[in-house]
Amino acid sequence: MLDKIGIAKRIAQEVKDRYYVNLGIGIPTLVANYVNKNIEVEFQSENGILGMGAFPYDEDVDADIINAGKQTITTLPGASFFDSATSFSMIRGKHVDLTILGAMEVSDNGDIANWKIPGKMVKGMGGAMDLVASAENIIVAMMHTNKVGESKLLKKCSLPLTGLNCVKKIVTNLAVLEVTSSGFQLLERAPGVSIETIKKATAGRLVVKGEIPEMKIS
Amino acid sequence: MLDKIGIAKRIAQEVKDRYYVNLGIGIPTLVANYVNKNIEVEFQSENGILGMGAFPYDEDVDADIINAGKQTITTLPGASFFDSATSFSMIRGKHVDLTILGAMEVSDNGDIANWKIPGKMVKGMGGAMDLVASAENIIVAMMHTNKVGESKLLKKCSLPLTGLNCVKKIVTNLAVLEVTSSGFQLLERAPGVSIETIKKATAGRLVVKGEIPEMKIS
Amino acid sequence: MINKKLLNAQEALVGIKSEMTIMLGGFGLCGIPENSISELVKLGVKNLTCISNNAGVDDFGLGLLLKDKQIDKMISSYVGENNEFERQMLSGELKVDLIPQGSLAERCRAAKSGIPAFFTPAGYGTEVGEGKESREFNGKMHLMETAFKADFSIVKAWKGDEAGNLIFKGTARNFNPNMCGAAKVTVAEVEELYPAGELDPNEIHVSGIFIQRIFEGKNYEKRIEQRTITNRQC
Amino acid sequence: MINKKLLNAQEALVGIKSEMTIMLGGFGLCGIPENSISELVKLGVKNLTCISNNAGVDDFGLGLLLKDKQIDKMISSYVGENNEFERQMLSGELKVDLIPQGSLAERCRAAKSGIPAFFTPAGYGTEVGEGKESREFNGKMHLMETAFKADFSIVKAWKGDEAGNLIFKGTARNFNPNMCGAAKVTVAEVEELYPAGELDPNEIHVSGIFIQRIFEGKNYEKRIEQRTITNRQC
Repeated sequence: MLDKIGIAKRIAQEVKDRYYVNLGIGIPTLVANYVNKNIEVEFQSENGILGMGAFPYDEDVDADIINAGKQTITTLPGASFFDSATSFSMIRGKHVDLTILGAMEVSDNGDIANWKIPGKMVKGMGGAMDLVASAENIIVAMMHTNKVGESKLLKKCSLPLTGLNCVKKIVTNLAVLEVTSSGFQLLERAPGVSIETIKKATAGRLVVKGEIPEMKIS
Repeated sequence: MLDKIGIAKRIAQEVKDRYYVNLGIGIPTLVANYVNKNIEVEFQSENGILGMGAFPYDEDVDADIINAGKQTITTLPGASFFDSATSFSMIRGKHVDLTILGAMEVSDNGDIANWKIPGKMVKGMGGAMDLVASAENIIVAMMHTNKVGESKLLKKCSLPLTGLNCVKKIVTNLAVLEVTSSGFQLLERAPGVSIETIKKATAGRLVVKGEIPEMKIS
Repeated sequence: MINKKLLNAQEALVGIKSEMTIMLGGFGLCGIPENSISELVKLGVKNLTCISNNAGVDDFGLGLLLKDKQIDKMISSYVGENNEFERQMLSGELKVDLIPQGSLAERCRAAKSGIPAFFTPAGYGTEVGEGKESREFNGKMHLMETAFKADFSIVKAWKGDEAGNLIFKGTARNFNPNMCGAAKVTVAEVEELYPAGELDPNEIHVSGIFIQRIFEGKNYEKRIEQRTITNRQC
Repeated sequence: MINKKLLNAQEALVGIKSEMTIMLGGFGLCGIPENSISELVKLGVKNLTCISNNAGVDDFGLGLLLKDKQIDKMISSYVGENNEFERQMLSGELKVDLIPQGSLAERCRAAKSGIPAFFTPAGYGTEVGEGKESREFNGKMHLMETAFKADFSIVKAWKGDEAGNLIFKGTARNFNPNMCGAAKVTVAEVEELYPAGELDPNEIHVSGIFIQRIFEGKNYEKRIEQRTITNRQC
């Protein structure tokens, strides 16, 4: 079973050479720390920066340079700043290659719900609806089950949707799954996790074909 | 009767304090030379400049700084450069206060034709259709009649239109006219031109009410 | 050159009245028009509709207007981190219209650009699409979104000149350029105001034509929401 | 940083084939990708559809491609000043689609921005509106215009860096930024190419994400169409 760092490390393997990547708040933000240093990758944040670097040293903190999580950050060589409309031109125009974001629920046809729980304070969707509606490649980072042990991988989302048929891959504390026309296809198991455990924790259609390898995480 | 310089001088009087103005090719370009020096005006050219100045001195000519007529120009303090989409945001968004352009024909309901003569080489509309479709205030600068003496102020345009119901005022070699719901209302006569002459040269509905003063041109 | 220079927020916000719709730039507390927000508090205008990506925090940014119950309706993409906001929303005092962030930005730009409507895939098949026209392009469903209409737009820039030209710094740019020219009157407050001619025409982010009033702001606090740092490894 | 640097136009235009649709930046002869146009002549690709505001003059700019009959169709707003163009058009060899300049620019931006369609008043009630959907907004009629689809976009900038970031000079900016990212592949040629990190992130006009290939061009001629000057009064 993976912890959040483990999920981030596994997702980092999905970040390929020459990818522009948008990272959501939470686990996705951690992914940047584990991407292969030998490939060329640039991180975009939808508030208006491309070429985002690490957090600044204490004395370099600049209130005017933040990411979409409102965290102070730095720029790397080749970075650029731009306005919000241009930022979403990058996203809506499919110039961002990979979006990694969290979710409350994912359905086995790729629907995602991650912005609203009826009856609770709604904070808003931010850029999530634009991201999921446009990105070619969307990976969801989340726990396989919620705090009371219910599956977050469903036949149909119960919460208000963020987007339709958009999630391509899911990396949870238990498994890596791909969304196919037959449902969630199990690709990898987390270290020490059995197929049986994954089956129990998955409410949507689960496809288990052939040998399912264990994830390799450094 | 006015020459082209005279038309430009008369139109210059229509340029008011704090106006952003777009000048078309031909007579309109000349207008800039005669605007009251004591008012604040900025000229926009749709290829991407605001705050256009005079032609450069010979040694200052820069191939990268031209107006929409492809003439080399200079910038004034407060100038800015921008891309074509932004330029037409200024125009379409009604941020440009006054558009002055030439025409082949104008109809008495304000339609304008200035881009195409069937059977002849068509050069294209450039930015004219965007300008006439959006500007709040459009003044046409043209000769009252064409080369064979036919009126260019018509009941209905015979040439393909550039825009509908958009012309507000017309300054010709013979007169200043306003487009009203009753047709071309005669506002001023060119020096030495009789109302009769204007009537003969105007094919569209002409409204002559009260005393028609002669233009005052310095 | 058309001079837009005014002395301060008080002069620049003349004409703002209760019931108006106001756009305000900024992302979180980054790049918000601090001087103008303080002035709006002073003016005490009420029943405002505010178009702004976020709603500030309890004691800063638009949170100051919320505290004084000056806002009737927020049009935003994300409104977390504000207890007073939550209280007013749950009690029904405050109306909230949540819009995907990209659609919010584009609807501002559309207003500025004279484009009454455009199509975007964001929000199709979700609550956001309810009651909106949808349409297929290239095999994919899109929603029709319309340009905003606002009375005032209030933005914050880094450098500006008397002609109204603006230059932004870092991610304090965000929604500010898109809101310039998107309302009947655009007010820009800047950290540094220069005479016309001091800024390079090539380096200007927003041309002065989109700005009606400009002033140099004072005492920028620039509060940081998440101060995240890297520790030096000796 | 994702490095986009290539050595020259030959490397940068790999993959361009006959029958393709190509966008080219520039207004008149100002800000046109001179090196790439020369390379297109060398490549001898035929039956191209070119989206470009103008069509060059007889012996420069896109005129060079017209002379060699490499272009089947031009999508432009203004095509004067070119005798060979006129001959080919009147003889029916060349198809021409004339589009209002603002709609041309916005249709490029729409392609870049993932907006399949938008509404504009330009051209309503004229030939341009024939066969197009029209619709009233705010009491005024508008046409629906759609995003362009192109295989390659070729632009020219002043300064660039290896990450593909671009800065333009003067009115040589024009359509170039709007065409970046508006095709499957965007090629940028620049007068000065710098290592990543040399350009100020605040001063970049087009972010590298919209550019797939960049190279430093040579021997820019920058021909002037109308050399207008003011005489010094001694």
